[in-house]
Amino acid sequence: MYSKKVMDHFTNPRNVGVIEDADGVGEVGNPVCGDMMKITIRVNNNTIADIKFQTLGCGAAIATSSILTEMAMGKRLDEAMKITRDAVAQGLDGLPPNKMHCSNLAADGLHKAIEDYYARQEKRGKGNAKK
Amino acid sequence: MYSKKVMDHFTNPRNVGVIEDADGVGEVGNPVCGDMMKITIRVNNNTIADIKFQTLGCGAAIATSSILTEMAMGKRLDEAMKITRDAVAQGLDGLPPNKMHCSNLAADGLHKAIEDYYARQEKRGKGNAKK
Amino acid sequence: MDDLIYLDHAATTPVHPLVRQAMMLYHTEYYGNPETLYSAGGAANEAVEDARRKVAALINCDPSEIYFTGGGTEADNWAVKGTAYAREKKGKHIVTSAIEHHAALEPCHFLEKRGFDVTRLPVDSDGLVTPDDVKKAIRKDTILVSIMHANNEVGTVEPVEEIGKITREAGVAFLVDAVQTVGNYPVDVQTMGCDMLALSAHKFYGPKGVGALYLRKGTRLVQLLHGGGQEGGKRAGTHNVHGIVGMGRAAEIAMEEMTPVMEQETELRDRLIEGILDGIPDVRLNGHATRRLPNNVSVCVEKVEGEAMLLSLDMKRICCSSGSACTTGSLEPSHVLLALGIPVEIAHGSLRFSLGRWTTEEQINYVLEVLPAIVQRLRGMSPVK
Amino acid sequence: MDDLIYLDHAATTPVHPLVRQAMMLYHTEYYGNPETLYSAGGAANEAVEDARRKVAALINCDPSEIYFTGGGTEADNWAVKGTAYAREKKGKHIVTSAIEHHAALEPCHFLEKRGFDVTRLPVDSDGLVTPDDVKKAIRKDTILVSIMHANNEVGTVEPVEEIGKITREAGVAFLVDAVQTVGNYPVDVQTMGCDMLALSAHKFYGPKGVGALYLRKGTRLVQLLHGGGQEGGKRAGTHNVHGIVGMGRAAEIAMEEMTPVMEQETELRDRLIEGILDGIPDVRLNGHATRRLPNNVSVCVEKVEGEAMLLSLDMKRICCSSGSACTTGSLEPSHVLLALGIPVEIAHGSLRFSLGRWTTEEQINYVLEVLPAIVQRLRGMSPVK
Ligand SMILES: Cc1ncc(COP(=O)(O)O)c(C=O)c1O
Ligand SMILES: Cc1ncc(COP(=O)(O)O)c(C=O)c1O
Repeated sequence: MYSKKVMDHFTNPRNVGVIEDADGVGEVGNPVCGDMMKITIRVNNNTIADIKFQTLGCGAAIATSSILTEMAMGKRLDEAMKITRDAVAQGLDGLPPNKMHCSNLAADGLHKAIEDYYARQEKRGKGNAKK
Repeated sequence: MYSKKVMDHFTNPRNVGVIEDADGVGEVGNPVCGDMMKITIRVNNNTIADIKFQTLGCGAAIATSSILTEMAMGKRLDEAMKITRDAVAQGLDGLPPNKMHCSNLAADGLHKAIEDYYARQEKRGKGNAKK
Repeated sequence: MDDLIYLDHAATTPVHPLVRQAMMLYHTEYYGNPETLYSAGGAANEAVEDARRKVAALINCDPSEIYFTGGGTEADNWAVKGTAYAREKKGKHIVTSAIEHHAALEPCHFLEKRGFDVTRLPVDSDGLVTPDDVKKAIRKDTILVSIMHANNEVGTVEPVEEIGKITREAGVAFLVDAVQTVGNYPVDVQTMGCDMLALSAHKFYGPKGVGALYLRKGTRLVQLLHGGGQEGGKRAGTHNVHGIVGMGRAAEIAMEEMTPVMEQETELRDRLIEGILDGIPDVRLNGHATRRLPNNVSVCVEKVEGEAMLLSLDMKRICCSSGSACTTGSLEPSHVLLALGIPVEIAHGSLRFSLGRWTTEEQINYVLEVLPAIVQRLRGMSPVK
Repeated sequence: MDDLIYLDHAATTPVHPLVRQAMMLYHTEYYGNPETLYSAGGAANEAVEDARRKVAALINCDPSEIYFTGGGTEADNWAVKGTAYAREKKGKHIVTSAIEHHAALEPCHFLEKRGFDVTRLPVDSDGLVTPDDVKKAIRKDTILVSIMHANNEVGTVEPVEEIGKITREAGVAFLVDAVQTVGNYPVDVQTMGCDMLALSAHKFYGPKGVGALYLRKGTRLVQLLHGGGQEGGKRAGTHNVHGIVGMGRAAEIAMEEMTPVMEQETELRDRLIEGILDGIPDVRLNGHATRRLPNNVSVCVEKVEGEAMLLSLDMKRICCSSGSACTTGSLEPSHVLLALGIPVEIAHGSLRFSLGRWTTEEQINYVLEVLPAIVQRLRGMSPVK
């Protein structure tokens, strides 16, 4: 039912873990809906220098998280914001129709992490302004 | 679906035909209902000395007609009148449930032939009485 | 049964050896449930989808429009009742013909007892439905027209293409019971313009107990079998994997070989018809002379009862069937024969020979050899001369 | 698939080689239609009746009370809808439980939308229906009680005998969905006091696509499949002869070997349960500890998603199943797990191993060897600690 690529990413997920003192953190889902994901990013020069994920979820959720980190790694933030649900699914050579929500989750997690980064920057900026 | 005995009587029906100048004739059924039977009997000393049948009908109708003639042959008329639908079916080692009406027909035909004989006797008796 | 002369293919066909071979592994090797996730189920799932593509190809539709069922009867019941429930708000009127198979007629009867209104169109003496009758019968509250592709008893092929045009114009769902034709005679749901089409594997050398409903994309239908989410949530029940595989293989073989098989059947059919009509007095052909299934020979032999002929033929190792009341234990002969206007007393003497892909000229010659004597013997025993 | 560790027998079983052998001839030799008169059909007919006797013996009823269907789903649908239509003049209330299989629940849902009233009884945390709840739920207008014999997900065996006493006293029809038990666990329709009982061949080493409904003599039921006069006019459709033959043979084998198979399964089941509970932290057993199917091991592994475990097990050639939402693509995990009061987030991590007659100790040991590492790996990837 899953493509080879999905199974590869499920079996050998890339970039599992948490970046300590990350520049941005995105958490999506919750245990009640069965899927939960935490994305942490390190940003350098508006570029994703490092990215890690943790996922509680089905095979597709794990595989989409994994490939998402690959796709985002090294991308400029504005480009990374454009990674869509469909792009993630395509990166895995497709997903079964009833699993499309999982790829949604991964993209959402990344976008949240980037937004978190921007929010922190803004705060820091404001902090600076006050000084 | 049919017993061996039914198939035997269907394949080699006994006493097929018409007795010329019969003492009693019984006709039952009609072509519209699919089964038709004609029984002719010769009576000697209140006993069925000869009996023949003609049947248009299914395998069961032919077999019941045939065995009926065997069962009736040589019987006293009052005994022959007692040949029932069940007796005919039993004589054939049973009939499928939906074929029981066929054995009914055969017994009816015989009874009609005997009644016909009695009716003729009565007529003749009356005729004699008139003389 | 090698010496058997099997001429009852309209009732059921033997399973093609290649079909049997294709099914073999699905009992003991690929037995997984196709709905499961793991790879053992995957093989079964792929096999089901492969079969779906083959069946779809045979009737010229998209694989997603094929729903597997437990046979032709289920497909017919589902289509009739499912349409009724899906559209009852629009209306409760159904148009069908007097010569449909019971599998399509009886669901209408069931609905009739529950407040639906059913028009049963008459047929002409050849067994043809008149398209104009369909047009006239359609009312504002008509929701379904159900007409068979070819009749199973008398073999007449109905003008479903013309009827399809009428139903499309009227916006009424159109069900074609093609159980007799699929795999034996060309079926194209596009030219028919039908919304639903029922088929059954055991009529074209597939296994018994498996069939399908073609359901045109977008056609609304309430489920008949509710439960698990199989068949896109439309037909519940664990897939009959080996049966479906067999049906797929049978469809594939039919695609490849239908034309030569039909040609051969037609030739033998005409030989048998002519031989019977020439060799036995007072016999008439039932159904249309030319618009008929290539494998159907249906006759009425006057002043003989059908079952008695069947039995006699059986003793000669010839299998065929009859619409005589006495074959079913009912009082009336087949509703189809009566709808053609055949008098009851003659309908009792009906015989149907339905040929198949392995029917030979020798077999037909043998039937022509023994049948006249059988008829003669039975007529000789009859009080009706 | 020889190296496969198949632990999903509750979903479907492989066909027993002896069953396969018994069916062999019915595709190509005795292919006749059992409803036909001639002797070729006779062999098929005898085979069907022989199978009917064997199935009847397995559940202790008269052969005339067995009606063959296209599977368990059809049997359930027929029983529920057929009873509703047969008794709707008496009332429109149905009592069932919250943990029935969809094949029995969904027909109730269908009826609900059509004016019937359905009470879904809760179960306790072990999955048991309380007979007293049934008693209290029965009203003047109750026409049907539908309770399964054993639950397919958590394995709990319901007190159907006590419920049968209640329904008899109340004069309400009682349907038992025994699809999981027949052939695997003793079933006696007399002690159950049920009026209908649904079974399915592919759950006890018979073929897919064939099942049966037991219908106690005198129980009124409207047809689900209308058409030809098969099955005493109660279930139309050409008989799935080979499937029915296979089901009969499977019933016969079950009769003979059920006791030792159950004993072996129970032992391995308990070994597996203990091994999992001992070897993996934060795991709970679902269903009743002792009143459970001899082959059912259902657990919830906290903080892991079920499908991810299935996939990982599949890569180790172990087949099992899960009630996780993600196995079906739905949003909610299995209605059964939720009805037992298991929190949603825990229900997502359910796993069901269902053992079979050929399950070995080595296989169980292997599962116990690989499962803890799988759980550990997945937990290691989770943001929830
Ligand atoms: C025209 C027609 N429709 C429906 C059916 C029913 O199909 P099945 O026997 O597969 O249920 C048949 C054959 O029996 C048929 O000939
Ligand atoms: C309890 C129960 N009822 C009904 C069914 C449906 O049976 P089938 O798959 O044969 O239609 C199943 C199995 O799928 C089941 O486990």
